[in-house]
Amino acid sequence: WDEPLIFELSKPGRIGFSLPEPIEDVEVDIPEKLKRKKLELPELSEPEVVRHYTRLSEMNYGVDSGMYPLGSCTMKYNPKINEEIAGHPKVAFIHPYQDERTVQGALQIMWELEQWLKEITGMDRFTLQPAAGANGEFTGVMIIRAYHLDRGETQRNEIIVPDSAHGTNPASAAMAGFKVIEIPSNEQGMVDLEALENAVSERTAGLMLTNPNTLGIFEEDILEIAKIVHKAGGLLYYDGANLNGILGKVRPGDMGFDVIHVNLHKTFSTPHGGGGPGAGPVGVKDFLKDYLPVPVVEYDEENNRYYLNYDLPKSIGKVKEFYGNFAVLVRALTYLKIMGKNGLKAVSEIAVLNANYLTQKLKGTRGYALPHKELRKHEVVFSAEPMKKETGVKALDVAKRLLDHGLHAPTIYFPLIVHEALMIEPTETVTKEDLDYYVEVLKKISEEAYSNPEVVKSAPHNTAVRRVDDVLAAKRPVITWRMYKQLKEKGEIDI
Amino acid sequence: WDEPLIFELSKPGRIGFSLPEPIEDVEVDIPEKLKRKKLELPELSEPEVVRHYTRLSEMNYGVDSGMYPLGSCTMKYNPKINEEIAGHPKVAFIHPYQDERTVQGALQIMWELEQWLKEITGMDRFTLQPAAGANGEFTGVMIIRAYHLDRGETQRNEIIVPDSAHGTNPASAAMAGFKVIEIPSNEQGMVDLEALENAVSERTAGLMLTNPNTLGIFEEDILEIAKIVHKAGGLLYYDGANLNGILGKVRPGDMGFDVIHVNLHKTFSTPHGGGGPGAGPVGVKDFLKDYLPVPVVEYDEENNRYYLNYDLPKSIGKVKEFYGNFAVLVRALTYLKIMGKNGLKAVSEIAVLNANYLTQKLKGTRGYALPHKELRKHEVVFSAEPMKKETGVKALDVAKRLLDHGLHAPTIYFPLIVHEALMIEPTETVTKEDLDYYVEVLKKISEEAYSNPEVVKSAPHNTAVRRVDDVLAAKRPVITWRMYKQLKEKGEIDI
Amino acid sequence: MGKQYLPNLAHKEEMLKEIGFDSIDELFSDVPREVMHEFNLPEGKSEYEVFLEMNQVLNKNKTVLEMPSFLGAGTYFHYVPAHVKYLIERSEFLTAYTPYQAEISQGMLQALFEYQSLIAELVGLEIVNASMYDWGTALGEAALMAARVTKKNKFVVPKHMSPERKKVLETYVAGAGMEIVYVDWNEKGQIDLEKLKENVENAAGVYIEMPNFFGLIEENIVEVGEIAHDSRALFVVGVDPTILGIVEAPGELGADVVIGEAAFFGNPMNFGGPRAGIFATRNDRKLIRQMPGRIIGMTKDADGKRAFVMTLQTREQHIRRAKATSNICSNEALVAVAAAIHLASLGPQGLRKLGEIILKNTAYFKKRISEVAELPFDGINFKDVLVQFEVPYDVIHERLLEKNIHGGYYVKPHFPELGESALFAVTETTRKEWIEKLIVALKEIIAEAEL
Amino acid sequence: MGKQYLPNLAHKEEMLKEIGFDSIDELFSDVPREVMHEFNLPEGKSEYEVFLEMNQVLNKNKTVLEMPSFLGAGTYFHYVPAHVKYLIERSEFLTAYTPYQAEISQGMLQALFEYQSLIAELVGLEIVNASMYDWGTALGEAALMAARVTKKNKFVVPKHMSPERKKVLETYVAGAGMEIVYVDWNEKGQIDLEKLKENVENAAGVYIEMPNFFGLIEENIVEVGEIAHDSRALFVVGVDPTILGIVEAPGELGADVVIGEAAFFGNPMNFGGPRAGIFATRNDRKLIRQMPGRIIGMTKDADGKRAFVMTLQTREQHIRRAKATSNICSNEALVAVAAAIHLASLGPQGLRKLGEIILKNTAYFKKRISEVAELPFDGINFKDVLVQFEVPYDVIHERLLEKNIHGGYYVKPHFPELGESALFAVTETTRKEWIEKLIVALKEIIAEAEL
Repeated sequence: WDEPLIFELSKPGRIGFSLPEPIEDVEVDIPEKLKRKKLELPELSEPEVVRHYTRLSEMNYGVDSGMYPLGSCTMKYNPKINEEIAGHPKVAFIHPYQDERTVQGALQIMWELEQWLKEITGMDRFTLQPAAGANGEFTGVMIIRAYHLDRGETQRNEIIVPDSAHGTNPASAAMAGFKVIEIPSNEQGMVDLEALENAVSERTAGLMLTNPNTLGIFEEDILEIAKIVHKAGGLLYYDGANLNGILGKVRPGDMGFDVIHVNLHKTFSTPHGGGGPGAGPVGVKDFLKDYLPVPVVEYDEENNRYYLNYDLPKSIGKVKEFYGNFAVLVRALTYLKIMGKNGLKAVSEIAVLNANYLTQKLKGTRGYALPHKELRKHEVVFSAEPMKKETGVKALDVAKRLLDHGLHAPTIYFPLIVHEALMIEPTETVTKEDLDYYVEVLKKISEEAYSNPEVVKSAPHNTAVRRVDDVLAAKRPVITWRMYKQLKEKGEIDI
Repeated sequence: WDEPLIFELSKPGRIGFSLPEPIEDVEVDIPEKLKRKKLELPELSEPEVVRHYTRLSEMNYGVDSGMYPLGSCTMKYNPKINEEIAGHPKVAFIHPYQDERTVQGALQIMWELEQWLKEITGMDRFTLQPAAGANGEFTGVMIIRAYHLDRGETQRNEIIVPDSAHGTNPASAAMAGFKVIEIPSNEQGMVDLEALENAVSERTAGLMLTNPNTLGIFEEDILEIAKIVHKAGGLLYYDGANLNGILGKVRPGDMGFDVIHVNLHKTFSTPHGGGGPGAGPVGVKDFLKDYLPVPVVEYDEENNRYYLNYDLPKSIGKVKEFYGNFAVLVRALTYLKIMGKNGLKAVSEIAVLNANYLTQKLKGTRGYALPHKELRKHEVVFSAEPMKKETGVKALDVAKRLLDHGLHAPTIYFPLIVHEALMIEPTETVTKEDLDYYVEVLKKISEEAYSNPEVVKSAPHNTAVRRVDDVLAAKRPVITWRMYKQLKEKGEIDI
Repeated sequence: MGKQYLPNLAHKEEMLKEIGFDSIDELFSDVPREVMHEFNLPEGKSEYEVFLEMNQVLNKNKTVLEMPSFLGAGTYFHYVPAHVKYLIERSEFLTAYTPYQAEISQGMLQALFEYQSLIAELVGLEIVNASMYDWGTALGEAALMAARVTKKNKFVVPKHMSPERKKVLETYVAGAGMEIVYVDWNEKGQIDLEKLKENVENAAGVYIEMPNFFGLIEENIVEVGEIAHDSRALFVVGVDPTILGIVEAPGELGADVVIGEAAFFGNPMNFGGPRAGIFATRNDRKLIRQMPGRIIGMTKDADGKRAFVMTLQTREQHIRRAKATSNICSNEALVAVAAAIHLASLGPQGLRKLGEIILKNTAYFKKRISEVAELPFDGINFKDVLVQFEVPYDVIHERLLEKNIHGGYYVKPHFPELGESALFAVTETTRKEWIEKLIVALKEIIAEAEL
Repeated sequence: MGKQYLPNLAHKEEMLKEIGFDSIDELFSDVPREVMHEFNLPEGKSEYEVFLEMNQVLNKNKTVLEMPSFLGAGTYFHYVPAHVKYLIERSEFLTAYTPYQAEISQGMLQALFEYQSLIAELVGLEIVNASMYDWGTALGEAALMAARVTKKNKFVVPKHMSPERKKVLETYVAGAGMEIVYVDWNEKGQIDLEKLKENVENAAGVYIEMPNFFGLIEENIVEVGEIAHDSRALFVVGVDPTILGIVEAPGELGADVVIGEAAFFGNPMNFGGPRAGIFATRNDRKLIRQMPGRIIGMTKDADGKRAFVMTLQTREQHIRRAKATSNICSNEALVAVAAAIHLASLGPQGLRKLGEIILKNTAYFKKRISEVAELPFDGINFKDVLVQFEVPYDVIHERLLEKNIHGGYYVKPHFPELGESALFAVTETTRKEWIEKLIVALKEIIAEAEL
């Protein structure tokens, strides 16, 4: 349905707040020139606010609504116990600057989480500070930078990334001041070793790699890759976005990675919240731990006391205020404790089983090609290139048509090396019936594409709004109500 | 959409639970004949359970979804702070038999709530035990019964109720062993004093009255009514379903009522939960307090100690296990503390304003008659009798057509004394825009009834399911999955 | 003062004017002036202030998470998975009313139909209503229904029944003038069949509980049913449904009516409420017609599609008024939905496992507690165990509380013949270290007392 | 071990067979055997056990509800109305991802558009992104953006800035090789305009905060902006948005870019995270093109109906990769939505009142605290107040803690020149009795120390 903007629901005089009175009615004068003049916020009562956002929520699709196989995003079920623990007053009502003795529980949670992550990834020390994956990547490459500078290797100003990498990898490297060197994948969908050999040099600061990579393919040559990079004096960075595919089976640390980030909101079941908050802890091998952001959490076993350690003279500094997205950390630890060793192993096994099940069931369907190796880990990338060539129906159209069946689309047009990519990651929390239905719908769309392509091209048909015009959005940006009103006044807008 | 039954989603082997291991694996043998054999519960994982009930919830309409003007139900907004406080672990995790010293907070809440209710209603003592309005009515009439028996007036076996009364009134009286005497209303929609005079006798145990009554009309002659009943030796019972219409203005106790119940889930904003849990505290005048159910909560001011008092030798006993729907009581007290004196008064003022606003706006619309007095309190009853006569469109059809506009229908066919009744109670938490829209839609339906009655008669058209066949439901009852399977096996059912 | 809940407060004058009234007072002109009241109530507070205040008051409570507790006797600390609360708090469920308008209430109707269906599978009967207030009131209604069905006036129950439930039963049947007959227990702490036979003549119904008040499995439950049926009495079984993964469905054991407490699934203890009474009967028109409470049925919509609706309403008060089968109107719908969600999550494996864990934990507890006290009854216990001490139990209770342990439920005030006894209960939530702590404490206390 | 989350665990063999695999191991045949690892992790536990365990650990925390606390310095105890949390916990919001598929994500898109719009009204600028991680990282991004826009390399900031934020800023600009210049405060605890002028040459941006680190309103903020603009530097204002009901919108005071902390609305403190950084700019194509972060725009659907969509994505990493305006991908969407819901509930009246209450409470606190300590700076304080003691503050802190009071934030380690000072903060949540308790305690402590 149509829900007006909250500004359009405003009625003068309505009150949606309740505030305590001031302690004492002291007179304080703000200088006239600094006094607030206009303040055009909407005026609504609480029932109206509640109804508005309840309705908006009903116009949104979440993991609890149905299958949500966005590749590279690991949209697994978010256990509700995570929310209950994270919503505890003992989480909500603590201030980050409280005396350590009054937040021992919070510090213990952070310390315990670090121990889990260390064993899971094979790294020696973690910072929980990064707020998201990209913030973690930035942290990681800054550590690599600090390491080389510390050793006087100021010439190491290049970071190598494969062409299948997440966009955040080159962006993070660039933000840290590195030059980004892109290397191609081989026909198997893996790092081309020759290209890597050619790319490394005394300027190489490191290689950023996702394994399993964004095609869902495990980089079989990982030990060789590590050898090449290390031999050149570079460090190996692990992008943990796809950790779900190897959880409990094999560890980045054992594959030779020196720095890694993990995404708690992907692998460890904390909810994505429509785009955040996430958390992107960064782990390092022992020789890099002095470069971690401050503070790190320490445990004084003798006195059974947890504390914050700011004394890291070589630290890169801070990448976020305070200690990370604490409430997200609480959720992840809750999940880890429930899953335990066998549970985590089962996660990757079932996630990989589901992805390969879907791959094998869909494979051979007209219009969808399966480039690269067949064996996948947690996700698979099909190409709608044949369909596009033969019928004009693009990956985008397929995605939109899926919405008509109450399903969320896969990630599309990524990784860039697959044309018309459909990147499907079912995760371990979907059912066999879900997978069967997803394949069935994709097959049906293929049939439609070849028999009645228009119905696919004009999809979606059953959603709250029809296909949304993003070209218009970019061409004539309307970013805020304030802009909207200005355009409206000038008669330049008709929505 | 269509959501299968949870049984139909079952897959053998799926697990949706996690349980701790037994403390020790002690062998215990249940006698063979008492051992459980078949157990056909559904098997689902937690994500599936969550998705199923999330979807079901989306197929339901609540106060947060839109206007819900069910007459006599007071569907006001349920503040979310109520839920937060009631969800506190200090509410959830206490056992009713805990030592008083460990539940002082709980007892204080009950005691405080009683103080509020006493002042609001003008009664001298309350029990919070009844689980709902009808449970409260039963409590009240049992107290009336105990009072008369205690005084040796065993012949008082009649309870008088007006013909406009809620069905629960006669049912509760009958359950307590009384004979129910129904008296008619006058043309103003109020108790007919003459009929009352004729009905009272030495057999009269009491009169049960709702004021404002179910027509939304304040019984102007209430003081005279009280006099008549009391003079005959009977007691006056107040059905608090409509307390919202006089809150903070006038008190049942001051009008002459001896026993009353209030509905916390109506007047005091606790949510209705799809039919419950509610709470129906019962208040009495001083001379009846020895008959209250046990225990009552007492406060020992000297020792600042709250305790449960079971020592009421004349008590009617218990009407429910333990002390009432405690978590509901917590919500109501939270609400009362926020509203306070002026807030409660504003509640009835705005509720009455809203009802009269709607009455005046709708009045005169073709097909809807407004029988009885015009001035209403918190609700109004229109009659679709003219519409039915002129077009064949019944109150039921009007109700169903409202659903097509995203609105909840009023209560229909009640009170019984109004034919084709449409009983509308907006409450104080709706907006003027809501009221205007409701009137607009009712007018539109009137137009449709006179121009295209079929569209109304076949409504609803835009809902998840079309008009539901309740005759079939009663004729060939299918009450459980177990029955459904049996019928299915016999081929006697096709749904 | 809650202005945030009153959108039209800002439009009072405008609205009055539109409908031709001068003032709010005019809207109340029908209320006799002489009884108008100036209320003596505190002024309203901000949400924050009330939040603080309620938190402070609630902090005076000590929960079972803060001290090992062995209380049972009709209320048990079970763990409710977080998703249950999460789901029933969705406002479409939480803020809805009774589903009068079926077309926009299919979610609640189906959820309640599923509740009925799940309970039906559990208890082994076809007909289940959408809930009573609790086990106690369900018992009261069952007695009244037995009287209506059999046109007899006596209801036979075990003497070993919760005092709570007894009092509710007695109040419920008082108006109908029914007689409640209490039958003694035997040396095994189970119903005495001989005494039952002596009392069953002319009974409208015979009632038995599984497990019984002492936490014991009534091993002769089938025989009890036979005795009831031999006298043409209805056989009513009250059941703690958490036992039904390991104990046979009462419907399979001869029950005509099964009642019990649904809130043991899906709902926290909440100081005793809200709860939800189970009420189920055989698929027998005579029984269905006399059944109390709301019932949801499956039917079709105008397009022939499956749909759900409240049904068999001609039994109910809003239609039958004084002749209704019960006065119940609001029930415990959301509590029932919570129970259904929990049950659906447990499934057959979970329910079996739950029963086994509790059975084993109870057996372990008996083993340990018998180190320090007597167990007067030999039998199979589930949750509750009757424990007899030599030291007065109120003394023990005090000392336990000082050690931050909450002991059992003192039964002496209700059953003096059992001496210094208390009902101690364990469930799947009881931890080994809690029991350890209790036994150590009891040993100390008893040693002290013996000095 | 979390079996409840793994529906297909029961269908492993069946599924493997269907796709022609023999075993799970075969699916991992591409992983080098030599690095496969036997994990040394605890076994999984039941939800109940973890619930108990986490509760026990969390109970070691002492919250600001359990002791009066005067901590601020960049994180404040504000009260969040209950409906905010209730709404953002709805799973359609909570469990959604970034709204890549606009057609089924209109709810989140509109909510974020409303967030952008509400912030725009607050700060007086047209362009707002859908959130950064927090104020600190927003500052880092603002500095980088200033460098991109002006092609200059120096960023001028006040020395009186939170140590936290300084460190984030320095880390963020290190890779770009930017220089951060710190400008001293004057005797009023506000930025020294003369020293600012001395440093502004060649600056990419000049940054100022409102209120500043000492809790003071920077009275010369307009002049600071003019000095910045005179040097063709971007004028960046960092704002605590809770002040904007009483202090003029930075956009009206000349700001080109406004940053700040959105989580002060709608979100609890959560030990410092999650939060959400405000990022807003003037409606200037040059600025928009260089802006970091996600932006939601209004557009039409195929039927011409209003719809929302992520827009201006060509600035972002997934398209521009190494040349993106920032690497940010996941942001703090739900935190922003919470802030929006809270703001929409406050409205203009609420925001004004909130500002006034805090202003008055702070003034009252200053009056009281000056009974026992020095206030080195004279000015208008909002929340934070710098308080100077004669007794070493760490000693005072210890003694306060013993009395169950949490004092302020010790600034000496970061600003030794300020002596034994601490930042004490109050907000609308501070109760009179807390201040009373603090003053009494401080008097006692100081008296003791003087003995």
